[in-house]
Amino acid sequence: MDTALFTANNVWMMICTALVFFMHMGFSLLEAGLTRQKNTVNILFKNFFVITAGLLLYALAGFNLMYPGFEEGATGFFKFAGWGIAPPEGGMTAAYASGGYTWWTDFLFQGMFAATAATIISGAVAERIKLEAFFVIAILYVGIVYPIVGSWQWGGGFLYNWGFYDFAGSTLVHSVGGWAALITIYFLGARIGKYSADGTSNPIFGHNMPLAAGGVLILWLGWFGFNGGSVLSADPATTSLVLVTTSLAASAGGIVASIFSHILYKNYDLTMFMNGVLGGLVAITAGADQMSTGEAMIIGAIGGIIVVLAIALLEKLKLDDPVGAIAVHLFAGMWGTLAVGIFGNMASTKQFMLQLAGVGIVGAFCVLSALLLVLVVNATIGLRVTKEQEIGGLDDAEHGMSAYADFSVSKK
Amino acid sequence: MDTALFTANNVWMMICTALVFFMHMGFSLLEAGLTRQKNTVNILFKNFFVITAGLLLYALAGFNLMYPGFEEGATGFFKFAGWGIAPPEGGMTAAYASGGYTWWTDFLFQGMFAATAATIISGAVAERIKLEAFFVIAILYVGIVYPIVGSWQWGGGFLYNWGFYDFAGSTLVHSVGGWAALITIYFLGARIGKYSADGTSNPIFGHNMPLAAGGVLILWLGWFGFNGGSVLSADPATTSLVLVTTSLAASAGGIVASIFSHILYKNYDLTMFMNGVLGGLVAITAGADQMSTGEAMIIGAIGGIIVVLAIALLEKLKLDDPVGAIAVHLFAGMWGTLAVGIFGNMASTKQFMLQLAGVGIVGAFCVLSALLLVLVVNATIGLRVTKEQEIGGLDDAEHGMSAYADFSVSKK
Amino acid sequence: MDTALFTANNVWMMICTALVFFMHMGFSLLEAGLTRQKNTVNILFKNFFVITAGLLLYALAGFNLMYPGFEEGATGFFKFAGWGIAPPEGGMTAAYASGGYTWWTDFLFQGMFAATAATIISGAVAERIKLEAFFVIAILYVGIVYPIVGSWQWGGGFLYNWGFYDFAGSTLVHSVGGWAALITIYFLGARIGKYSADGTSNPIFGHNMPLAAGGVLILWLGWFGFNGGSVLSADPATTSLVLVTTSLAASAGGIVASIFSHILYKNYDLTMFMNGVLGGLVAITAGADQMSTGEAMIIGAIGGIIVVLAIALLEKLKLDDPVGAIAVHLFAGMWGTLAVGIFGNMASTKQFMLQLAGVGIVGAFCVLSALLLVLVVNATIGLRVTKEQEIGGLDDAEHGMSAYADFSVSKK
Amino acid sequence: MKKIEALIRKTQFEDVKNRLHEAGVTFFSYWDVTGLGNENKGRVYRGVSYSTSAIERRMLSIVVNDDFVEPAVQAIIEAGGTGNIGDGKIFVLPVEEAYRIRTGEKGGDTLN
Amino acid sequence: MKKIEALIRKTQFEDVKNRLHEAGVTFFSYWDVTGLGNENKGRVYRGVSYSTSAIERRMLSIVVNDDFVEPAVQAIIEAGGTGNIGDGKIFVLPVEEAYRIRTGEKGGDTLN
Amino acid sequence: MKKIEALIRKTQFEDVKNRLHEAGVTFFSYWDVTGLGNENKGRVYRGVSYSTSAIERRMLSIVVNDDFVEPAVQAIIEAGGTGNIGDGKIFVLPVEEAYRIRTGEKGGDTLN
Ligand SMILES: Nc1ncnc2c1ncn2[C@@H]1O[C@H](COP(=O)(O)OP(=O)(O)O)[C@@H](O)[C@H]1O
Ligand SMILES: Nc1ncnc2c1ncn2[C@@H]1O[C@H](COP(=O)(O)OP(=O)(O)O)[C@@H](O)[C@H]1O
Ligand SMILES: Nc1ncnc2c1ncn2[C@@H]1O[C@H](COP(=O)(O)OP(=O)(O)O)[C@@H](O)[C@H]1O
Repeated sequence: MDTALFTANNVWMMICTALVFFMHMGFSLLEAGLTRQKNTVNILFKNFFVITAGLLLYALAGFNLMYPGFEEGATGFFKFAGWGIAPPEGGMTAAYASGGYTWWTDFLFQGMFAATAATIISGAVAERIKLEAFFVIAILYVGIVYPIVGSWQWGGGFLYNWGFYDFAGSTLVHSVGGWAALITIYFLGARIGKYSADGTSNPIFGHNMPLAAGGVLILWLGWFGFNGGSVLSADPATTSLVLVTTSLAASAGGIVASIFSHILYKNYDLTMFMNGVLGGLVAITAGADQMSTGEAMIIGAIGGIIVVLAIALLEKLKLDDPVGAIAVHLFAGMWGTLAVGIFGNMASTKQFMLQLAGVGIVGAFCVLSALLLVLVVNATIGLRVTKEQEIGGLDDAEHGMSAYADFSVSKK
Repeated sequence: MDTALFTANNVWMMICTALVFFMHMGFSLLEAGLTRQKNTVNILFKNFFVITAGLLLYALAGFNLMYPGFEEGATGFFKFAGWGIAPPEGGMTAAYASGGYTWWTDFLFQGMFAATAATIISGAVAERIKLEAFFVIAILYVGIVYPIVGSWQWGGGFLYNWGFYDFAGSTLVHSVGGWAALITIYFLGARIGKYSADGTSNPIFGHNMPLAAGGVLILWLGWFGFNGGSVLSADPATTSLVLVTTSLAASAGGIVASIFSHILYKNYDLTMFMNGVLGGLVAITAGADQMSTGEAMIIGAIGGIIVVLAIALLEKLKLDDPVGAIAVHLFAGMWGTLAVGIFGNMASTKQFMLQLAGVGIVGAFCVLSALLLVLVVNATIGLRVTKEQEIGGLDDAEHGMSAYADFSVSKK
Repeated sequence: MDTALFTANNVWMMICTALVFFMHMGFSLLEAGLTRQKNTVNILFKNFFVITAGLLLYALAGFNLMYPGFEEGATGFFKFAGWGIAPPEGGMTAAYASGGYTWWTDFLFQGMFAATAATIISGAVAERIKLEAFFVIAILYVGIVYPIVGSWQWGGGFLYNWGFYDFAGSTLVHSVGGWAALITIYFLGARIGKYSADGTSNPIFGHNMPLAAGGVLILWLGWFGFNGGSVLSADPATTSLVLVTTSLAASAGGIVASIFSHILYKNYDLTMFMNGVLGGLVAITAGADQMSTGEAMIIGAIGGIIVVLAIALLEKLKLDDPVGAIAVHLFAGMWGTLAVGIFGNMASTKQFMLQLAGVGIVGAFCVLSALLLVLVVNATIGLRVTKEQEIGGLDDAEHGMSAYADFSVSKK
Repeated sequence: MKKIEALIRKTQFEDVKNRLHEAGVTFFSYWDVTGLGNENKGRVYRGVSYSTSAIERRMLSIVVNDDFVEPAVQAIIEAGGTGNIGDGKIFVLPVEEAYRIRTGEKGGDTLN
Repeated sequence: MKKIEALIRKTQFEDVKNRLHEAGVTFFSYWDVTGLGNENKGRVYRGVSYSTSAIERRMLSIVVNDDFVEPAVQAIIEAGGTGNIGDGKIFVLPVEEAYRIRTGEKGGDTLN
Repeated sequence: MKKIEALIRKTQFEDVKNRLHEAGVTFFSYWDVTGLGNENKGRVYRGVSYSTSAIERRMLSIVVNDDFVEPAVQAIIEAGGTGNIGDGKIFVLPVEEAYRIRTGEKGGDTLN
């Protein structure tokens, strides 16, 4: 391959890497905006931790756990290529990845992905988890569970060999994060005041909608890199198709979720619009390169509806997810993965069963791992802050800071 | 053309598409920041609607209305290539657009542009328009009026054949949005409290300057894609020139507007600085590829002055535009279009007359369309919320939400 | 060189330019977030001034002062290629810069860098400098001092000829800004209330942590362009390595600073985490293309520690830097420059001495220039606002505005 | 001297302020508070329906000489009322002394 | 009629509100204030250690008829106390008159 | 017992607080309010000139035993005055009872 094409491909992949990095800002703002002011510093701190520790861990072990290079047709569940990272022979040449990118780009792109899974947990457990408990869960989950699951498909493992398809990670990234979030909040319990003694739900309002809305728009932008980079080259036809399906699914998800929630609840709820956009994005992620525009819109639209319903379902089950992370990443993620068997170029009953199997196996593994992790943390460090700390706010309890210490509002 | 160049071009165009998408975040923050807190959710909701519905509409009909492919020398005002979108034969090859981009990229880049026109309206009508009325106006204007006007020039229609020049849309995007904004606020009337019974103007303060400032910086960034992508390839000489003229015009517009408004009003008004930057950007948009650096600075500087004066003029005429959208997009847009006949490579009396004709014809068509649209909406749904809703705020009235529900400010 | 490679290179460089531009948003948000609400408009205004005036000045004279083209082996300290900018013969062809970029891209990339130096000053002097005094200092420093220093290395001057190495500007950009910041705050004095009569330090809280945190994440994103673009082409191996070392240094800097400050002060201080990330970024900047991943992490980690210690040191010396700009840009910048002689491909005693010499010479020149500038400004316009203006806030005193004029917080 | 504490709808503030000015009361302080009263709104947030009796109100604190009490109260009632539940309350409290910080003088004369 | 001014911990607000409701006091206004008192916290910010006696509190303003004073005060003491320094204070002030803005009526009947 | 309500410039707050401390008054609550008074500033916003009499102020609420009234008022007048129009006001109101929430005790002893 000629240097020019290799360079153009690598430029695209580096930009996509930057965009996926930027998603961490999107997550930070979204989570901070949808939660209460007294926990804002805590949420930002967790997000800074996730991206920095996530990258370091991925350099230390994650990458070599995820891309260990299973042999052709290998059946193992686990392989480790060694600590640390060092480029292989020829890793900087067009020979490395059919000219799509260099080995360094590969590492960094994948490293930015890894941290995402932890961020999903961060949103769901917000406002009551102990900081140290979160550190441990995030480190082990991102450092071990995520790469192992990833290796089964993207590392050329057994899921890949079976023919499971997950383009950019509806299951491998979003559901993986979503399952851990679900398990953790089950053991963590709801925030004080979320459910009254008589069983009724109470709303707990986010403190800053412009932050949250900005976060969603940044996430959409970041998805250009998340899905666009998953083409693993700058191939004009595929990358541009992927951006189109991604954007149309996001649009359909948002519009449909807002209409659907308006029908159900008779108000134009901005947070449902935002969650719908994210639901559409997560849903299209598994098959972004396989769909026509019409199919992308349908998948996104159903993603939007699923998010609205899942939020209601979790509410009924008294599973308290302050930012809707589980509805968006787990439910829409599963839907998107299955949709690859229903719509698009790969649609077939066989493919659907494969997708179902993939969703099931990954789900089972994640649930078990998360269970183990959460129970151990709960038994040792403890998962949850004290009642006093929670009511007083984590910013005060864990950081001795206030997010808006100098803010005042008397007029003019 | 070789694949590598095609790929590099398409990468650039996809990035520009992403940047134009990002402008919607810029608009959202700018509009939210410059208006009152009680209408924040409403403004964000409208912006989410504009970008999502805009893209879906553009897929449904807009693109085929705008790029219908007029025959060589055709004189029609209107042509429609059919519902939905499906790539033409060879749309993904270098043959499609001289290797500049694929057909999918083309669609998405143009689709991101389309939504912009509606956002311009959104800012001007903020704080008192009925949500449903805005939906209808935005849908019809973006779905029909914008693409028809666009087809006259960028679709190879009669303006193009005459020799009218509008590089990236000072007229075709910004003025088109600006005219509709002007007509709509004329019928909508000023916000309660903006003008006293005795005819004096009162200031109505925006609620969040960092949001607004961040919005402007994001818009500037987005303009790299707006103008840079309008080259329709990554041609090094032209794209890099365009980024330089764009940035210098923005700088000159901002500096000059802030100095000029300091001379007039004796204070360093940040909002004037911000509007000046935007005025410079809008002004250079029509001729960004035709100007020297000196000319770009002059065009931007005059754009900045025009914005300051136009804001004062509209204030005098009691046309209440909360964010200065009309001053920026309509006035600076007209100036920029005319400037192509005065400065740069194309300057000539003939060109000036052509530019004038284009501005006039587009203006007339937009005014008439907007008039029709607004009058029909006014007579049916009604344009404006009730006095009570307006005073209580649209967030409460239309969304039952508050943008900062959990915010509090007691110290430490 | 073939057009395709030239185009791909130039695309990368334009994107990097856009990212460096975006850093100005990062700086704006960071500085605004870490200072008090009553000075928010003022800080945003200064940042708008810096980027707009900075670009115009760079077009007027800076570029030609920085890249005057010293003759092979020339020993001059100063050369000027003339007012204004106009592309040289062949400036738009692959011949100009070995196909890395066009002359226009060159100008704009460098222009975005130039404004950075002034922004560093802006943060340190926040909350008490006179607006006009800042204008003058920023204009002369960015228009003259920064380009002259730059010419010694990047313009092919004597430092370059000696073999001094500063990949992307730990010294040439960050320390240059940092020295001026240091000198200015020395003469400016601390903010009222920062130090009590009995010599104790008092904390002055920032007013908006989400803004500050968002600013840091944007800066990290921007650094992809700052360091990535300093490769001066899209060479896959080097650019991707640079992004990896940059990100790992940022991660290590953040994590280590937060742990270190937790050890010292027993709290998880978000602002230390953020400053640590920035310290890591500044530190790796001088040798981002010369380090292995392990070395990058070490350099970043030490950068994080240095930032925490430098903040404490300045506090002891009663040098009041509201945002930690000097700790980050000057101290971590010097460390990063020296680290090129200690770690990585170039490490050697000789190189270390060269690095030391470079740091020293640049430091001496910057200190002297800043001294001259600050003393003249102090003697003429005066550096500092009145006590009344400072207590009442610069927004009111200099702009007659409030950043959150319409904000209110009663519930629901 | 009396202190008038009026809890009004934020939306009526401009009208009340103007009517007070007409009644000769141009000096007072105000801030925003949350009120629990008879007014009640049904709402839905993210699918959770709830009803809130917590409403945003503006508190006016006006210290006046005795002969201004009646006109001030009337002004507030006239301009502050919409006829709907939740219009708010006015309370009158005794004040024993008033001082003007600028001059240090005290008594009823300081109230303007 | 009396005005009860209670300065409580924000964290006790929900409990106090509920206990007041049980005591028949459902109408009042509140806002957030900063309190200087006995409570004191040691803190570090960017390496600077400091101690603050400025604590965030919620101020409740409750105007009641005389027979409600005792139950309301007891309710607040019971629900607002944690036993730690900094629980806050309750003050009782005389009120001379009360008006309902909606109807213009005055007297103790307006207080509900 | 008396309640002192002082409306001061926010910029004088630190001085007032310190002077009150010297006068032995270390417990009080404060919040920010908007004041309409004699002070008036001319302003321009986006080219619209306007004048505002609405100024940001800080409200101090201090309940003290009778013998502390005089020193407290003097402290505020001394530290709160700049000599310019708009320095603010101090009002003294009667207080009938005070309780300490933590202990439930009442009377003047609770005021410190
Ligand atoms: N007893 C009270 N003490 C303090 N504030 C009160 C009291 N009663 C009412 N308020 C305030 O007045 C507001 C309006 O009262 P509400 O009872 O809702 O309306 P209405 O007076 O029209 O019946 C409440 O939201 C609250 O802020
Ligand atoms: N004399 C006072 N006047 C006004 N507010 C007071 C007074 N004394 C205490 N407060 C308020 O009560 C709060 C709690 O008082 P504090 O003395 O800290 O606790 P405790 O009552 O448990 O000894 C203070 O933060 C302050 O807001
Ligand atoms: N009668 C009043 N009732 C309540 N607050 C008042 C009253 N008079 C003045 N104030 C408050 O005091 C502040 C300063 O008063 P002002 O009349 O401007 O200054 P000065 O006392 O120096 O003449 C006002 O902004 C307002 O907050």
